[in-house]
Amino acid sequence: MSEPFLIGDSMTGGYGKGPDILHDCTIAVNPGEIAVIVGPNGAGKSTAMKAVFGMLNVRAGAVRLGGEDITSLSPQDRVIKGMGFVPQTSNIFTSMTVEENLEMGAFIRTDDITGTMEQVYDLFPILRDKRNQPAGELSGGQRQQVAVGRALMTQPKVLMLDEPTAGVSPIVMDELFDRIIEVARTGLPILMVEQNAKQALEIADKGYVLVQGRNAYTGTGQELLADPEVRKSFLGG
Amino acid sequence: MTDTLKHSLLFAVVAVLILLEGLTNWSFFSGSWNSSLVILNMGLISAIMALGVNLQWGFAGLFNVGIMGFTALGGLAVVLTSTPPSPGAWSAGGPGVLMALVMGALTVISAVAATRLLPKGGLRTALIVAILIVGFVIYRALFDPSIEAIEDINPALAGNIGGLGWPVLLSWPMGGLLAAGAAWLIGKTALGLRSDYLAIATLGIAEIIIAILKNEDWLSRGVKNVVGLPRPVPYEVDLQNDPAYVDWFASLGMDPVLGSTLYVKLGYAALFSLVLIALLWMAQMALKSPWGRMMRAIRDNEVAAQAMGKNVTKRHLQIFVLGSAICGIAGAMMTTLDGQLTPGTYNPLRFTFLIWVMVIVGGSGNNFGSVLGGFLIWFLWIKVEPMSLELITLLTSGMDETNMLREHLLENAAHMRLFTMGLILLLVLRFSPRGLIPEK
Amino acid sequence: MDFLNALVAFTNFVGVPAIAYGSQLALGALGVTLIYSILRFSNFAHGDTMAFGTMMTILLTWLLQSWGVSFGPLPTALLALPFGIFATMVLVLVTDRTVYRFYRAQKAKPVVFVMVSLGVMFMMNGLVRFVIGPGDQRFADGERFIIKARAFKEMTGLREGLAIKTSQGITVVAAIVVVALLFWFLNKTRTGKSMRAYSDNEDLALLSGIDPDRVVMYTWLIVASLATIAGVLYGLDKSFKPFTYFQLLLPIFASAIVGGLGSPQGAIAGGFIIAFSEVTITYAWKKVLGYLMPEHLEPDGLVQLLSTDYKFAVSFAILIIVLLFKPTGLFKGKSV
Amino acid sequence: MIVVEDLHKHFGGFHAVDGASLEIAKGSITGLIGPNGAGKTTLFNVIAGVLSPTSGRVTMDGEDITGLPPHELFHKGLLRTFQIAHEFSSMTCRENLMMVPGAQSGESLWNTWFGRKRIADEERALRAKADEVLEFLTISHIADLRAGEVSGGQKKLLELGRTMMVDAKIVFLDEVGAGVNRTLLYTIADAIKRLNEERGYTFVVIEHDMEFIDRLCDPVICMAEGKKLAEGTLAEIKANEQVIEAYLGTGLKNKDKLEKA
Amino acid sequence: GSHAKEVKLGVLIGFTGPIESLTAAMAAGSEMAMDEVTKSGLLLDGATVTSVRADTGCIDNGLAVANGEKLIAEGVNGIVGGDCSGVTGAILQNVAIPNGMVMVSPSATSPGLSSMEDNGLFFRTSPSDAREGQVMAEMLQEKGVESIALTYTNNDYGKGLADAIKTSFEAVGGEVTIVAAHEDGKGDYSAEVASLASAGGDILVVAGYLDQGGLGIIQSSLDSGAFDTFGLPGGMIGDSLPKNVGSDLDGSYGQIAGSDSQGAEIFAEQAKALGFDGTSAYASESYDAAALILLAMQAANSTDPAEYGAKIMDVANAPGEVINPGELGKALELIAAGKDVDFQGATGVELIGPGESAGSYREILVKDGVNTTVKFR
Ligand SMILES: Nc1ncnc2c1ncn2[C@@H]1O[C@H](COP(=O)(O)OP(=O)(O)OP(=O)(O)O)[C@@H](O)[C@H]1O
Ligand SMILES: Nc1ncnc2c1ncn2[C@@H]1O[C@H](COP(=O)(O)OP(=O)(O)OP(=O)(O)O)[C@@H](O)[C@H]1O
Ligand SMILES: [Mg+2]
Ligand SMILES: [Mg+2]
Repeated sequence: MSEPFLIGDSMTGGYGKGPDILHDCTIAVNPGEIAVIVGPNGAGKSTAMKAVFGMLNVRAGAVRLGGEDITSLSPQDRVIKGMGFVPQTSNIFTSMTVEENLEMGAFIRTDDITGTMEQVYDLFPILRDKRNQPAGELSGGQRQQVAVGRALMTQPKVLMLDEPTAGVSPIVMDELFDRIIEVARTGLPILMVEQNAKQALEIADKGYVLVQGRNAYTGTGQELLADPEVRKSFLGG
Repeated sequence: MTDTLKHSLLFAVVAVLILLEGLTNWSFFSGSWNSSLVILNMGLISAIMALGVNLQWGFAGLFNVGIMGFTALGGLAVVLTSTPPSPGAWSAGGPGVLMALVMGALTVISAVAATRLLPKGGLRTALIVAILIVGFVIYRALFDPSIEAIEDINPALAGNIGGLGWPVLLSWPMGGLLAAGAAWLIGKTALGLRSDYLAIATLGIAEIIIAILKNEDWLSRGVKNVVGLPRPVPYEVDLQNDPAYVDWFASLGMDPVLGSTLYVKLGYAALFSLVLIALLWMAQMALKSPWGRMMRAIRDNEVAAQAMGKNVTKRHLQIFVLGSAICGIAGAMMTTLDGQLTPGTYNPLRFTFLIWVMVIVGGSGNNFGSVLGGFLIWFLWIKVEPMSLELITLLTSGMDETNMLREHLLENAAHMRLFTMGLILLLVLRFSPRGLIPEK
Repeated sequence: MDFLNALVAFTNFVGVPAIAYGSQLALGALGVTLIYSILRFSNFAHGDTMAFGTMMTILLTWLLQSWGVSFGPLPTALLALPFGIFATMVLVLVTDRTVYRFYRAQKAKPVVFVMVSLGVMFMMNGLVRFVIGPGDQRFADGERFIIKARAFKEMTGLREGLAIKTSQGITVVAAIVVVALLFWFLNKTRTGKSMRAYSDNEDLALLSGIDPDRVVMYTWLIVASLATIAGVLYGLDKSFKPFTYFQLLLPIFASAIVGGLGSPQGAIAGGFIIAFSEVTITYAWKKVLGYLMPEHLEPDGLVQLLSTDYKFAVSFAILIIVLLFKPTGLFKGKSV
Repeated sequence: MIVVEDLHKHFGGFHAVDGASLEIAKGSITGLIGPNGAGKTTLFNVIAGVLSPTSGRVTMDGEDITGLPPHELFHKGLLRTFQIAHEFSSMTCRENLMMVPGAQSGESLWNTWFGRKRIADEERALRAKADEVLEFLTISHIADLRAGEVSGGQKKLLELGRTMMVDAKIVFLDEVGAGVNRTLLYTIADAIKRLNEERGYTFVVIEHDMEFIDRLCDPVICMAEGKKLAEGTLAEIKANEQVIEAYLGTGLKNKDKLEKA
Repeated sequence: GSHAKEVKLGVLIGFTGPIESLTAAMAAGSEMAMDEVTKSGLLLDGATVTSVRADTGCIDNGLAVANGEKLIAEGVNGIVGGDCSGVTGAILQNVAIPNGMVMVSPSATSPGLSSMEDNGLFFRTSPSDAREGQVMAEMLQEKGVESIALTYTNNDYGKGLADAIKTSFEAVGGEVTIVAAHEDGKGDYSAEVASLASAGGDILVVAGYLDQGGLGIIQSSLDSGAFDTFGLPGGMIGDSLPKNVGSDLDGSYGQIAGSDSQGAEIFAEQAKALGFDGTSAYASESYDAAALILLAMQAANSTDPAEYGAKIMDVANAPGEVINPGELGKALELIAAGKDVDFQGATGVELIGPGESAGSYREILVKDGVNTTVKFR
């Protein structure tokens, strides 16, 4: 098998000078694919995402994008390389309006962004109503929508989402997943962490189960869903 | 190296610095025990102030930049407690002043009551404004003639109401009480404010307190200063004239002047140390208890602390009052040490921000840290001037005696003091941004 | 007629000076507020940054004057201003590199930044005094007045005169222009928006591809310009003395806070509130009332609410009252 | 037990809670669902005293508790968790729990100086209790870490753990599940059930995970646009047209695309 | 006798802080006296006098006391200082008196200091407020001024002087429309000028410092047309004021301590040669302070404060030959020869009572942009 488009290869690392949180952890995604990371709380899922995005020290292993080693690039250089990321927490600009949040998502773009913005508003109609409201005044689920919308505005080459559906209502979750599928089918690789694991694995091409910073199980979404051990321990039976 | 060892070493370093000041006149040290003790004494007072600020900031996250005000109130307490009453002043204006103050308090109380009790609306506003105006006019009518009467009594040397004539040591707790009272009032009104807003509000209140001290001559003699305050220790001159002491000093191998000056300073040092140790013990016990835990919780997240049943407002008020009281005590001690109240000397740089530097450099949230910071920064504050002279001499050692730059630098050595102070501050913060003894 | 006299007297002694002073405070407060909102700390070195910028401008002004260059009726200092701004920019950028950047990387608490800025303040303090000395420097030249009190009296036949100094005129004009530019920059340009984004959520700004170093640099550049302009205008209107500039820090902070930290509108409103409260509350209304009241009702006293000793205390009292009703300032400022 | 009568909360011109009326029965576990922005969190905040209502009334056991500050409500036995975790970030996870119980004698300054023996005894008991809760939440290993440095889900668990430190009468849980691993979440559900059955806690639970709601809640209240939209068993709610339209939806539309891949 | 060949004088004033802009000239003034003495080679068989500078911060008692101790440790034989009254009191009580050190302050005027038990160790060369108030009132009356507005710098000097002027002027039947304080070191004086203007008065008397708030007040008053004539007490007299304000100041008048011995002019001239402004406030007092100490040493034939302290009054006052600035060598010679001197110095020094200065005043009129002496009072 050829090298995946984006791969965090055998990453080991932790925060600052603290202990290692990731141990030889590998995560990869290919164009058009949806890769989902699941695992217990504190397993290191977010940490793995941050490691791929260059927000913490990778002490061993490498991150490669389209074959190029980007391990030493800074996060904003990775953005310029076409990576988009929605972190798990504090993922919006609270003092800026919804629309400005979206504009900031498109910060590195120089072309016309109105089209993309319309698409985002179509996806999350509530945001259109609240476009001139400071994002900090939105409800939890609405904030989540802004965060995803912001990442979509980048028109990235690879999209990384850390629990995009945490706290959104079922209907919005379905829509989000719909949209993620659509986006993926345009050829964009999508890497996401999910606790709504069953739904996520259903749409996933590839699934990773992380436990204590290590790859515990890897397989297609369906394989993982079918594995009784995985179901019982991580997906809530 | 364990942390405890490292921290003990830091204290040892400061102790050695202060000792060297007395032992040797090498480099920037002066080799005078008197000088060493002067630094130690103000260091003790600074440490107490830093402890008070640490209580507020380190424990509870209250950004109080009004330390100067509480220190000054402590100073005022010394005058009001320990000086004898001015002859005639009470009969001249005392009752009038008291009545005016009562009137003022009544005005404020009735305005507050009106705000609380009446329904919102134009009528209420009008009534409140009316109460305030009428109250103010009556207050001034009572107040102005009384203070004039007081200030007219021997204005060059007195002109103030004087004090109670109690022993000066009593004025330290009184300073604490006075500061606590003011802090209570301030806390009741301003503690709803956060971070820098609270800071500037307290700064403003401190400026107001100083303005009162500077301008209300009947109370504090204003900018004319109150000099010659009583002391808790003997006067050097008396010791020098007391044969028993002179003999004793001689038996220790000291001349009377040196002996007496050291004796007095040691006396102060002992008193101040007692206060510091007591307060440090109390603060340390409090910090390590559930009370301290609750305070840290409040500091970290007020909303959550409130949801967990902690009365944030009350606790904030409590710690604000306590911390301010400590600053008040330190202020009283300082005024006692100076032997005079000089309202004109209170300025925020010296009495507020320097204390903050002590807390931050020492390590906020850690009582020992702030005590260390108190000593260290005070030592530097005094010693950077000779240090910067040394520095300049060193830097310009290659230059000619009459080199323009060199002369200019030497000429400006005093300004280089601030420069060096800044440099040292930056260096310390660079190498330990969380303070020398950080919070665990 | 008496009404006009009262109006002119009031304008001359309260209106004009307070507007000029208010503009100067507003410009200073804008710098403070920008640093607060983007770099998230109260910069105590701002007063001394102003002093530094002014000093550099003065030095060049002297040079220009010695060459015989002048700016017609306007002060020569305006010609030297760009140079002063440039020098200040260099200074603050160097300071940022050598000092603040470290703490940003450490994600130090705001209060640590405040203490660090205190250290920077001490150093700038020393630097300025070292170069130009602690004394009073005057560098205003050109036409001193737009209109003089005496000329005004002759012109209008009123008993009261109205004087407007050139420096006051320039101050107000400059304040308006600078503020308009700043607003446009922050709200309409990409860089401006990226600065606001950074000020909101640093990590997320990073994820949006915003270069934090650039944002920080732009902030300092703007702050340097604001500080220098404010300092020079103040110096032209009054005089330059390092200690005075250091003392300015208090009213400037008061202005920024009363308006709401981090809010440019607030900084401007705050500047005027502080300036007007200083001048009006301790104003003796005797003269104005003397014109307005009928003869027999004319006041004998000064009709002064509080004596001028309390002018600072009063402006702080007003500040506190405002904060009691609006705990984060008039324009809903931030708090870190 | 809790009665909310015609509650309004307006932000400027926006009516976040717009005339909500509902009753929470004693001993029940009531589920509160509704679209994002329906006003659920705002409703909690008003009941818990964090926000003051624009109008309306909240009573608890017949006593008017409208506008009481949170700390007083806590002492009346009303606890809540936060949707966005509010941990005490510089304290260890264990301390986060130990600080919860009210009326600790060590919270009086006097006792910290002169009642150290009593404090020590109390602390021992508290510590044991906290460790028990951590154990239960499967996070014993983070007991000594600073709460600011644990994972998002772990913070949510702490949030829940705090309510388990005292004997509450009623607990409001705002999306404890968001970001929590499902297996653990369902264990938590069991725990909630146990607390409810054994200790008689009343719960009000906001959650978007229907399986969780299903395990626990009866009745379920659905809010929309600041008002109560429907109330009943989950099955009834699920069948409600309006609820489906506003909240539940009808599943993925792009299922087909999955197959194609 | 066998004296140490080095005499050390401490110069303990506020090189930083609110009056930092004055202290450079003050230090230069006192050091000028020291140099003059050293150069003469006549003090105690050719002793050299060196100056040891130390900072009080003007408003920092702690720093001032610590630096006072430092001076003692360095073995100074006398102290010129402190400057601001607050720190002066603190140094006096905590350093000078306990150590028996003579201290001559060039600028502290607080009457409170006079009342202190100073064991004959404390002196000052700055004039007394009460006397200056009388002089000013007299002058105002002669000029036909009926009402004045009065502003003072809010410290003990300003306050004391303002009190004295008000009392004296009202005693001669004048009206004081307003007494308003101003703070030094703040640039904006609109509020003060607004109130002063509103109160009105024939002239505005500014009891402040010429390069501090006083200047700001005058400038602001002129600019807004509030007043055009000013009464200028000692702190406002100096070359820099007319220079800074310009021709608008012409016609204003005031007084400064000084006798008709031309001391002030001589001092100013010599200062100019040395490159500092001798008319800066308290520069001349500082010269006199240092000179007094040195002359007293000569008179006592000792550098021990306990011995020469008592001689300070002798050398300062009549009888004896009048000594002007630049004549210290002559004075030392006279004293060595057992003759009396009457040191006039740059300010016409005359010490009364417990070490306070009194004496004659020069009436100054600002004419064509310079201060001119009209007569002596
Ligand atoms: N401080 C505020 N200012 C203005 N509007 C606000 C504020 N807080 C909340 N809102 C608005 O009130 C509405 C209800 O918010 P709330 O947080 O109660 O929703 P919710 O039901 O909890 O949603 P979610 O399930 O997404 O958490 C939202 O539309 C939000 O935009
Ligand atoms: N900022 C940080 N500093 C130090 N340690 C951290 C930090 N953030 C997380 N950790 C530690 O790293 C481990 C993994 O955290 P991470 O956030 O990656 O978990 P996660 O798998 O995303 O969990 P969750 O599902 O709860 O979000 C946790 O044990 C946590 O204690
Ligand atoms: Mg995570
Ligand atoms: Mg919610």
